[in-house]
Amino acid sequence: MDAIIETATRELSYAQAIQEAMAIAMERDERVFLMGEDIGVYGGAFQVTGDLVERFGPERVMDTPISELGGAGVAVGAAVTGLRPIFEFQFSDFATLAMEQIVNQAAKMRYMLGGAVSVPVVMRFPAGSGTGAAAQHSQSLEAWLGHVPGLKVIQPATPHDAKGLLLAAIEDPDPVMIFEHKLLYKMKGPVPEGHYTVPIGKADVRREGRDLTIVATSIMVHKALEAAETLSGEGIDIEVIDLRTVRPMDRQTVIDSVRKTSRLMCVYEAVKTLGIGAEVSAMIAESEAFDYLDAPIVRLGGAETPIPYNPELEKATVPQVDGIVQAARDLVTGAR
Amino acid sequence: MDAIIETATRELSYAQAIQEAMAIAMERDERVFLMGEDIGVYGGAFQVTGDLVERFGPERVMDTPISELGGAGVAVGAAVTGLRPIFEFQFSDFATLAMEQIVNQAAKMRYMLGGAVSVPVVMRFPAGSGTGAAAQHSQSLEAWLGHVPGLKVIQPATPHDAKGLLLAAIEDPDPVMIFEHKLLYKMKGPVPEGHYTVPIGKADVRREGRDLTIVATSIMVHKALEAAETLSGEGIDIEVIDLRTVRPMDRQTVIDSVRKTSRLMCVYEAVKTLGIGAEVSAMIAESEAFDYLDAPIVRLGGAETPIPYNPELEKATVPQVDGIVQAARDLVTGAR
Amino acid sequence: MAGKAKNGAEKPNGANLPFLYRHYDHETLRGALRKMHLIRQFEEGAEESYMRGLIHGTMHLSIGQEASAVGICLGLTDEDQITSTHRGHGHCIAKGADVSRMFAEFFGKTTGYCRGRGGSMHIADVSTGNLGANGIVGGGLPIAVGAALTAKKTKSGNVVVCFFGDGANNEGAFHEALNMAAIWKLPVIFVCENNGYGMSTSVERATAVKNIADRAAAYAMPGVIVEGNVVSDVAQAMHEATERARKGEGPTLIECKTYRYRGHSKSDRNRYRTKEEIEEWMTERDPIEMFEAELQELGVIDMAGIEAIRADVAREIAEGIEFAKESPMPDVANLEKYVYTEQA
Amino acid sequence: MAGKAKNGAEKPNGANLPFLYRHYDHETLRGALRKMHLIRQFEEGAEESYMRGLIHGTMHLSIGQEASAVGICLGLTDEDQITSTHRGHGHCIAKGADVSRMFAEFFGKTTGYCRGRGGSMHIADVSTGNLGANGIVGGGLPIAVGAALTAKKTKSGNVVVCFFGDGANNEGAFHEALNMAAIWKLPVIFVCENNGYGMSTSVERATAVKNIADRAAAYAMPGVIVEGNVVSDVAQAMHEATERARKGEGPTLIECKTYRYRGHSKSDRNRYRTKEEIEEWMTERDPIEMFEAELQELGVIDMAGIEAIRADVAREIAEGIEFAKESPMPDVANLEKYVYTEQA
Ligand SMILES: Cc1ncc(C[n+]2csc(CCOP(=O)(O)OP(=O)(O)O)c2C)c(N)n1
Ligand SMILES: Cc1ncc(C[n+]2csc(CCOP(=O)(O)OP(=O)(O)O)c2C)c(N)n1
Ligand SMILES: [Mg+2]
Ligand SMILES: [Mg+2]
Repeated sequence: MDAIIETATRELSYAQAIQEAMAIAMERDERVFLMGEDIGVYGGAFQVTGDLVERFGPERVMDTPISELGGAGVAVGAAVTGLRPIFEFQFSDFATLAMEQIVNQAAKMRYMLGGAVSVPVVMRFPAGSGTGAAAQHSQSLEAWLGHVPGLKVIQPATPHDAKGLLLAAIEDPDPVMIFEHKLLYKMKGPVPEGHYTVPIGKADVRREGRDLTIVATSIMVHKALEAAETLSGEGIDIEVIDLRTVRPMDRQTVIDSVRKTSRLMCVYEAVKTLGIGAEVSAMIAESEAFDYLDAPIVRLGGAETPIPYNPELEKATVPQVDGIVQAARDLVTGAR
Repeated sequence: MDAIIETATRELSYAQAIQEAMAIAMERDERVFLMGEDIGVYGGAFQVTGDLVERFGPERVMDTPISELGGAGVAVGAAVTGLRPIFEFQFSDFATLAMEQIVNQAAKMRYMLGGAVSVPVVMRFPAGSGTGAAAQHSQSLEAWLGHVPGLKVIQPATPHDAKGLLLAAIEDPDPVMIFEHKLLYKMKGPVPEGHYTVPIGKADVRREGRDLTIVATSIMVHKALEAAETLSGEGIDIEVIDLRTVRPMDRQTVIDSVRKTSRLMCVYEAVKTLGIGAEVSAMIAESEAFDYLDAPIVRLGGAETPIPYNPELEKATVPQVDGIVQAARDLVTGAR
Repeated sequence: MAGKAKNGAEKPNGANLPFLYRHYDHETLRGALRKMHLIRQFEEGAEESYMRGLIHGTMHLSIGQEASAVGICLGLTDEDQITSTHRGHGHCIAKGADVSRMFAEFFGKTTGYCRGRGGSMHIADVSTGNLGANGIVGGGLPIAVGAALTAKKTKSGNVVVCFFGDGANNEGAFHEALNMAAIWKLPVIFVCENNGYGMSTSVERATAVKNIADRAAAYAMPGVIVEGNVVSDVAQAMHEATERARKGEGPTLIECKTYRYRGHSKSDRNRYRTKEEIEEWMTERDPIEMFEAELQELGVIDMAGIEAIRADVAREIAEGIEFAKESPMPDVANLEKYVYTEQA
Repeated sequence: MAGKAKNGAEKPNGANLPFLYRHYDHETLRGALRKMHLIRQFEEGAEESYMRGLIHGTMHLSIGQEASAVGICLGLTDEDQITSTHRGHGHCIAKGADVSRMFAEFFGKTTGYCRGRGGSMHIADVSTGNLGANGIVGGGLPIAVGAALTAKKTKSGNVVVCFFGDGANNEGAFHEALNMAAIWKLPVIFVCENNGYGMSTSVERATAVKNIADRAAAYAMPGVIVEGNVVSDVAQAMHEATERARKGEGPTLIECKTYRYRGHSKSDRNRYRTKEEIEEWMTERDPIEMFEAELQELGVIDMAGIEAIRADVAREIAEGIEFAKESPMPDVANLEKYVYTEQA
């Protein structure tokens, strides 16, 4: 954890931390404004914008019609002409409607125009399962955007990082996509007051250890830490890396860790195939860390299925602490 | 290569092979029909549907308005109610407009309804760079759809496979997405007459070898074979696997090969990060083949950039034969 | 079901009766009332079960909108199809689904219509022609057009109804779907249930025109505005649209002006509308009360008959909940079943 | 540029002259004609360069559509912005770009507007307010609305013009963009260049209404149909739309009826339209010929003046091609430059 966190005492929820970041940015820079469905008087589907419309007015906390493609495109157009829009998707699943503007326009405009413009837009994606909202409201799609040059893609796991990374994103000249796990919104943690940033592109070693490196993203960071705690009771010492940024990925931090531990496991909620863990694994398997590997690289990802409604099925679809404990133990003890 | 190919003498282009598959399917099954932009009298942007509208009439070779989301959704609706639509995207890049219907509806409908329906739709995506059409007409997006349970995703590399896999796709009860590299359309190869299928989910060992396994997709299969030919002159013996299906991926064929060769390289055109090669690499790194690996797993994928217009830049964006030769040689000789 | 009675109408009181009474016999009309009660009590039962923790996730209740669901589906057969929305319980029941299996679905059980995989947002009963609720606002629009394309291509004579909300009318899918339906003259009826709000955003703030039906002109199709809480008005507009569709003359857009009594979903603080507005709709324009009054006036039913329906519906709901409670949970081992079609 | 002359109009022949002649001075009018020639000759030069292998990829030529590009951009300043389309060379020139740098772009050179990264389909000159052509049909529509939102929020007084084709009007993006522009009363002018076809698909086969402008009603904005090959008609409609936009009264949809002489792109067999149709447009309604006749009639220019313009334009085009030929190719080492903004 950063030094900053140690000194902070105040606790905020993840949602409050995001809200605070947006408020600070709007106060500091009048170009910053928010767009999204029901982010005004409703406060956002997950109450992330909350009462911001009362503080900043409906011109800066703009409710949009239910028009994801158009809304994202308006944000892109506003960004390219000098504003700093933060566009909230009500659920990350609805990014499927706006991929055109995100991928063909926002991500590529600067390149296609040979550097003549920048597109400083921020898009926020409430993501993930665990709310009983079934297959069309529970997806984790960060790997899609991680595959797209021109975008930056982040997945904060703590209130501290949510605020700091969002502030970094708003100040970034390029399009930044933020995947926020819905189950994290209520999680509390220390958050410094005022303005600070967490750098995009830097992973964070959340726990040091020598037997195994676990690279986790978003909510899985917490599950991995819990698993690590359990296993430390068995004398197994796990290093947990919070990847934080999907694109550009922090190769070095992972490589350094694997060189030390000789074992790697990736834990992520998205569908296993072609999820973030595939990239982390491949990145290590082609790196200088390969020679240090003592065991196969294990991935724990989501099941190869849409997210089911039934809560037991839903839980079984994504990695849980028990599964992480088991897989990590097997990997370290060679039972695998 | 399959035995079938050996006996075939007739040559067709890849585009002709696809057209023939569609004609055969339409003749055999009156539920089959085609939808897409300018596939009628224009014959399709790449002349794949060609004159089919003259043979089958405009009711079965339906021009749609420029409405990718709606058009894909109409195909999904027709499929779920008993027809067998084949939907052509004019360029795979326009899938960005239809991800909602592809991913939230086609892929998930059967699951969400507990098995009450099937969605036998086929979607065809002309993909890839090399035509000077720049960033919004040159993407390779198969990894996105490969990440989606409920879909099957294929990438035929030869006229023979294009016909056989397409016929298999049309007969498949579930949604099948076909990525066709535009530069392959004019490539000729032996294609058997009449009806036959190539199984979805099976990779093909295009060339046997003992020093290195190259897993390649689509047009890269041909570049890899060319590289292998070159290196065989240097006494380096390369096995080339044509992955053919992205989802579900044929683990066993790759594992078996790597156990034999002890080295793996993945060659694909899409952006390297989070492309197909990431999955192939990770799949091997977590498999029993891990213990047989003598060297890092190398990926040659597309550069981390949108596809540029300038032809020299464009070429530099994706793997070429020289680069494959070099990387393979380095990997086998340990220079890496 | 109700549709079967279409040709045996009794025409109780002569020709200047509202359409409904000219066209349908008394039994059908009483059946329609029963369905409205069934919807309302289903929603209430679902709400209560949610409060008690028997249902998880979220839910969008259609209390107050029963007339449009029932009025639209009244003349449809099981072969006619609908696509529904996140606020789809009423459509599902109106189309003929069994409330037991709906509750079972909401309870996440294997006996549910979706075997516990779909829940409220994906409730469907394909056997009675409901292709499913949809979690994506506007998601069902092109699918309905595709279903209508099948009807046209196979000359089945079926029509397809596409339910959607006022909020959905600002999605690109709406535009693309209506345009294609129009140019291909497909047998599809677009039914916009305009309850004044998409979540918290009023039609005035989200939509550039006053009436959603005004947009029909952009597709050269008839656009009909109806009092969506009056069964007879809804049914009449629907009847005309159906005739038109079955004759191959193409789609119609029907806008039902209605209102939802409850919040948008289970997480609504209701800050965007006034108590007075809600009160007014509930007391002045309740679809069930208005229909009951009309039926009584025309001698189709009396108070005792109404009470009997209510009681019978209450029993059916209670039984449905019981069935759902007692049904088994899915086996986690089957997690990946139904992703792909099982092949022989 | 031309716009600067707006207030110095000479009003040559009294009040019942067409708008253009009342509003702009002779020099501006001659400048407009010159731009039309510049566009036509640019397209011809590009076409020839393509045939000779100097340009690769594909291209969409706007020959025949010069009046709409020039008539629309005539009154705009460099601060007013446009979004353009795949058929965007004319827009780019009309807005003030330098043809040398455009040719350089098509030749893939570093001196090109996009440093060789964009080519024809992404041609842009941000310095004169062109935010770029777009490879995605309809892709520029919401972006233009976003630019107009910036204009409104910053009270810049600028307007934004969004060019798009008849084919684009069936994209969902059209619907979403026009709706948002209308509800927020943004200073954006939607200019549909209806050339009768989206690639091979005629408006009749693709669009449910006869005129694209008919759809303006669905967004409660004015929808204006103009003879798109008549500069004066285009400029007048545009002038009114601009006034409206600058006054904060919101968007307008202008439909310019026009025609493209060439095939859709470089791979068109032209099977979907007749020779006669093409002939008729070329001989009866050529925008440049009509404008020249008008200008001569009104004494704005004589034949010698026209010849001088043509020759001067020919020289500019030849110089532009020469510049492009001689410019350097990008260095492959810079492949990944411009993906992200270089930070200090
Ligand atoms: C594409 C999409 N965007 C947003 C949402 C979130 N959402 C669910 S229902 C709803 C409001 C829909 O309004 P309307 O169409 O009027 O239907 P109503 O809820 O009033 O019945 C919203 C915004 C969604 N499910 N899908
Ligand atoms: C989203 C999308 N769909 C399809 C295409 C392929 N395409 C390019 S131009 C075009 C026709 C566009 O027609 P219209 O809007 O009328 O413009 P015009 O070419 O007539 O100027 C098509 C189908 C595309 N570039 N983008
Ligand atoms: Mg509503
Ligand atoms: Mg056109």
